[in-house]
Amino acid sequence: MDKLTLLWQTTGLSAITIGQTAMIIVGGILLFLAIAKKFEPLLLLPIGFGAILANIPLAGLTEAGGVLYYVYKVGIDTGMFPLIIFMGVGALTDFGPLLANPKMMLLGGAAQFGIFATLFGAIALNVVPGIEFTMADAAAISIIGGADGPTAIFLASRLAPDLLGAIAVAAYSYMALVPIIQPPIMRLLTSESERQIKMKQLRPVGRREKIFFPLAVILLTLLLLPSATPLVGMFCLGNLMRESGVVERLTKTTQNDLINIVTIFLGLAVGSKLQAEEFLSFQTLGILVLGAIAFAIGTASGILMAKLMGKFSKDPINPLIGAAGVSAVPMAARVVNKVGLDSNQSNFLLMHAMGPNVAGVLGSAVAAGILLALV
Amino acid sequence: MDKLTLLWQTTGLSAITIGQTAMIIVGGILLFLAIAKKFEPLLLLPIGFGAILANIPLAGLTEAGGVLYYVYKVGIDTGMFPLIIFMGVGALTDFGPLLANPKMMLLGGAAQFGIFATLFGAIALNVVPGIEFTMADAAAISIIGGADGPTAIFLASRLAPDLLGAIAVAAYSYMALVPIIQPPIMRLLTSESERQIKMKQLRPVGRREKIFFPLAVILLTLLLLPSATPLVGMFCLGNLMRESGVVERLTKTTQNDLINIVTIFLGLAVGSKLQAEEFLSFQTLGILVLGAIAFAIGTASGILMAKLMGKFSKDPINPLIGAAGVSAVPMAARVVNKVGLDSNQSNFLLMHAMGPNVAGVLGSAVAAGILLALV
Amino acid sequence: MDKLTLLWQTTGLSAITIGQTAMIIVGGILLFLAIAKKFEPLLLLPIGFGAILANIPLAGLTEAGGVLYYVYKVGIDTGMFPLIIFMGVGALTDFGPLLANPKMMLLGGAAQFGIFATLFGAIALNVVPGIEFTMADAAAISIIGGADGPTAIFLASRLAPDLLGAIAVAAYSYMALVPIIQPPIMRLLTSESERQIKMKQLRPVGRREKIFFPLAVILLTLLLLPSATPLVGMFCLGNLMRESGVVERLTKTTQNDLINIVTIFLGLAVGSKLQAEEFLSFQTLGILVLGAIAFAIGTASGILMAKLMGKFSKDPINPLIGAAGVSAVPMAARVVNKVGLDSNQSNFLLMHAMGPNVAGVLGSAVAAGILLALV
Amino acid sequence: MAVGMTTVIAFLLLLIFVMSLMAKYLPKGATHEPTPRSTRKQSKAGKEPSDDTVAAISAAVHAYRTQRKK
Amino acid sequence: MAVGMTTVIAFLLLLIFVMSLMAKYLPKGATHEPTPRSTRKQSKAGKEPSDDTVAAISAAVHAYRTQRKK
Amino acid sequence: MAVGMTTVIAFLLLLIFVMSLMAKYLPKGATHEPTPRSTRKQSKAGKEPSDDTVAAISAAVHAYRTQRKK
Ligand code: NA
Ligand code: NA
Ligand code: NA
Repeated sequence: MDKLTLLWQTTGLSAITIGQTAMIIVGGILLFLAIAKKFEPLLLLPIGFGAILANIPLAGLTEAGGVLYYVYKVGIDTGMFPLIIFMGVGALTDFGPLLANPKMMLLGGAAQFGIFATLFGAIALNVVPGIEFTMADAAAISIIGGADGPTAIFLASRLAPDLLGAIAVAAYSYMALVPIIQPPIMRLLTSESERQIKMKQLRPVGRREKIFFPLAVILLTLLLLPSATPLVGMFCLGNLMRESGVVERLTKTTQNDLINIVTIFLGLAVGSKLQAEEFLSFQTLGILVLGAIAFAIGTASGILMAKLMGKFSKDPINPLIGAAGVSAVPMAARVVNKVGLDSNQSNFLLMHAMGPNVAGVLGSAVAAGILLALV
Repeated sequence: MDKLTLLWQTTGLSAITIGQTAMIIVGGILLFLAIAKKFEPLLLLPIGFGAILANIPLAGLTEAGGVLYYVYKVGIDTGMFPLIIFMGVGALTDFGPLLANPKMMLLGGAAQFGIFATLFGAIALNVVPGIEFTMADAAAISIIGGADGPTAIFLASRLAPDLLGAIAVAAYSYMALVPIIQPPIMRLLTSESERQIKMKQLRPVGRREKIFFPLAVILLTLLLLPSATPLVGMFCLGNLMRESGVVERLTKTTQNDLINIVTIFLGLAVGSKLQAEEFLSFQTLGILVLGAIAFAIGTASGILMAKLMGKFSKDPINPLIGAAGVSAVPMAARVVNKVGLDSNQSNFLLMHAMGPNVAGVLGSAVAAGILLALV
Repeated sequence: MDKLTLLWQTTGLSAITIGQTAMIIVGGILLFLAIAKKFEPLLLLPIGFGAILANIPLAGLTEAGGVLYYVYKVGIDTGMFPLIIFMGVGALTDFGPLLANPKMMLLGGAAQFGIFATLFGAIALNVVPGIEFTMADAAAISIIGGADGPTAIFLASRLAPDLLGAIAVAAYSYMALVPIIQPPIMRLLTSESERQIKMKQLRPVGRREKIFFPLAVILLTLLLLPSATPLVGMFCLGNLMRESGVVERLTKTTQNDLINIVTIFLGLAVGSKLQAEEFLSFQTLGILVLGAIAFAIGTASGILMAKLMGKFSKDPINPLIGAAGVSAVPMAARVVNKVGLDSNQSNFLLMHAMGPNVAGVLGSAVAAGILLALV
Repeated sequence: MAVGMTTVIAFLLLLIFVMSLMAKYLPKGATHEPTPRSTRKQSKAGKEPSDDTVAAISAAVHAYRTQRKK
Repeated sequence: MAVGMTTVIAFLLLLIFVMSLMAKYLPKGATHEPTPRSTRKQSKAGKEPSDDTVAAISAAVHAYRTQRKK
Repeated sequence: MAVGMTTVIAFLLLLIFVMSLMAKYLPKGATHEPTPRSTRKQSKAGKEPSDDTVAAISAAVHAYRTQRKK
């Protein structure tokens, strides 16, 4: 009898808490979104599975010596995983469309307004009982509006590790929801005739411009915003490897196996922060709400900036492309293309939207640097 | 003259011990088995080479600061290497044949009887002078009967790091010897007519069953056997990535470059435990003998269980497939196929044997969890 | 106003030193050499970019917690990165041409004379005010003459971490400059008729010889020069994987993704040592000068040894191939081929030069072991 | 030993039960299957021959031998 | 907030300025381009369709539809 | 310096000696070589096909030829 009791005490059933059960269900929901709905599966599948592993009673996978503990310590505590991913994103990014039309950079800047507006919102939320966000917390939350996963994880790991799980989940979820969140805002803020505007074809961009661009970006960043250099630096390294054309084999590995390996473990490490004690709180609800707001404001300010620029530009600008300024590459640009086609069957905005889209990646990395410097 | 003496003292010849010489020869034998005999070369080649490196006099490759020291600390002390390999194995495993005939799971369970029988045997061996196995040692040794390399290494690293070298070598050697060890036992325990039994063709298995299977396994494991969740969890993650079909690029990297990189260093790290002081003892002899016994008992109990199940089953069961329950994927299943063909030229048992075979992998991971919980 | 001052103080412009500016320019020069001149771009691109990142004011990327700090600690402080690269080089090296003509090994030895001559030179340089090289420093510098990147980085990380940046940059730069540095020396030391000498075709080499060769090398090394076993051991492991033919998938990963991943981070880590305080000194100038001398002496002694061997050999030996003994695989062999073709349009020396070339890799690894043992 | 072996078997019996439930109640999704299956095959291609292949080939060899005897 | 947003915009304006300079003063090197572009395309092959591809296909589809209506 | 250089040369001379021995006494394995060489080639293209596959394919080729002769 005594032996049976002992045996029973080694089971998870005897020790599982309601919180852990809830978080395992949350993990299951993330897996459902990843597999059945194809919402950013590359990240949400490992995150969801990590959430399940992190909430196993008695197994201690997130405690010293556990597999998730090591993965988090090595990859996120050091900041290395998001930085390596960012290098990979740099190696995958073609700045051609932006270089062909530099003004588009402004749209990638305007869309970051969502970040700074949310910063205020997060501080304001402190009036809600049960929610207590420090300035650092608020900054980490607001970066969700940047719609860039690795940037969000990097900033959260520096400023608010306790909120990292919720922030990363929110960031990737909203990035996956771009096709649902953005179109209504786009239609609300533009008229049918605006959506039909055709833009001038982009000029071809020389190889040298593409090589010098990452160098120019890192130089300006180190001179003006050194706190942004970890993110921007790794991004520019990846892009320089790509555009230089002399290290093809390194570029290929960076774009494929390296980014894949790191993605798996980054996902697991993020999932390891989805523990009941930390995730199940009003704060998480606040983060999800704030993230959605940041995202919507970013989309709107991108569109409005595009309308403003259209007023002063001699070449026509379709305001829809402003929505792509939030990053979420390449999903946001594809959504712009689709909404544009709905209004005009022969209006292909994809390449025009790629400019603001990649500018948005830089924009949010810069914004992250500013937050790191100010907080 | 003095200078020459000094020079002489920097040579390995001046310092090498008989034990080191013996271990270098052992390393050479492992390389011979790997290269000339093709015995599990992916593991035995790095293990054999690691054994040579670990026994170099004066070089201190296994001491703090040495290359083998770091590889062991990072990969095995943390348990990460066997767990990553297990994730890769999960990504390579198709549970279709098992899902088509769930009863086969029992064969993968029965074959683990070798593990628990050997547990007793190891404790009993303590009567031999010069051998002293603790309960933890005995548990780590008995897992050799599971015929699963990463599981054996993981358990040994938790329970008996000193014996890890001998245990890993025994596990991989016996896995390689499956075509030699198993057929006599199979022929002994079955009649010619039993070996000729043809089995019903397997039903096709739907995609959803394959996706839900790893999830069901991890849920049951976390509720009932949380101590098995590191191994089972990583295995299920790999299998879920594979079957979900939405993270193809992660799956491919896991099945190829990730598992390859880790295999090289896992082999070196295991080899680093083949040092003279630890390996050259009666204990190692005991481990080798016990491993062989565990293996033979596992094979036998798998076959006997298959015979028993055949008695009660409405569909015929060829008892040979029980032998595949020891794991050693896919070698054991191929041996079953071959022995079956020897008795009946038109009887292809391969797919039928794959069910017990993959069940054996789960079975030994579960057994490892039980050993971790009980010891 | 006060706020603006604060903002200004967060910029890099406010804090950048002249030294940092200079080093960023140095980084830019390395990038120029890598991209525009294609000088060893696989290494010089990440090194150059790393140099820029390492000299960003206020960002602290090389201080505890910074990305370059971690990369250096994990990869170079432990010696792991150069050793893994060396394993990859082993997996890429075909010793066939050397096995077909073992005497060529002597040329790979003679070319290491540059190393030991420079050792004296470095000690002698101490008379110059502002330069102070210890014995360990001198040994680390002299290895530049070995014309082998990973060997130089490994030795420098053991003996003179402060000089590592300058030594690695010098080693890779001179390796890239082989087509410019070597031909004048080759023409100076050989007559036109010597350069026209045709050599006998190489015999085919059996598979077993190729398998036994790395084993013979590691055995001799461990018996006689155990201090060389980290480098030689990893090299032989890579070569054995390649030649054994039984671990194809490990070999492929080692030759590609593993070596690529490590190359990126090795480059960054080396770049992180190009900090103003350490690099901008007379010592660096001394290192560059000594490296060039070591390189030239190595080339010359290889050629002279080839001439000497030609006197006593029954088969004719073209003295040009001695220049390939410095390593710098396969560049040096290609240069030999080209210079040979200049003298005789139908004289293809490439395969003949590959023998001394791969011998040079072993030669400098052995020399590194001797330096480690003696210093 | 008895405890360990019993636990293994009990656990696996439970798994068998769950698998049977899955086989019964999970919609088969026959239409969905072709795509993922083909992707999977591709990802396999280039690794060791899938067991289906081995089985198919063995069958072919057998058929060939049978024919030849006639 | 104002400071942050202003800084972002100011920084990006500067980048725009630099990009315009680059577009103006960097030699175009038209002859050099073909090789790297082709290599780059290969390295992309096997990943998601490049946006050029997507754009080209959309355009083709449109052209086809237009034609059909006639 | 003298010690170092002498050691390098001595070590390499020893290696040369061992290599000459290997060249002399190692069986060339001419008969053995084809098989491993062929495996290596195949195993490069998408890893090793099992021997069953090779056997099956040879059989198939033979069957085809036999049939054609009729
Ligand atoms: Na953004
Ligand atoms: Na097993
Ligand atoms: Na050399």
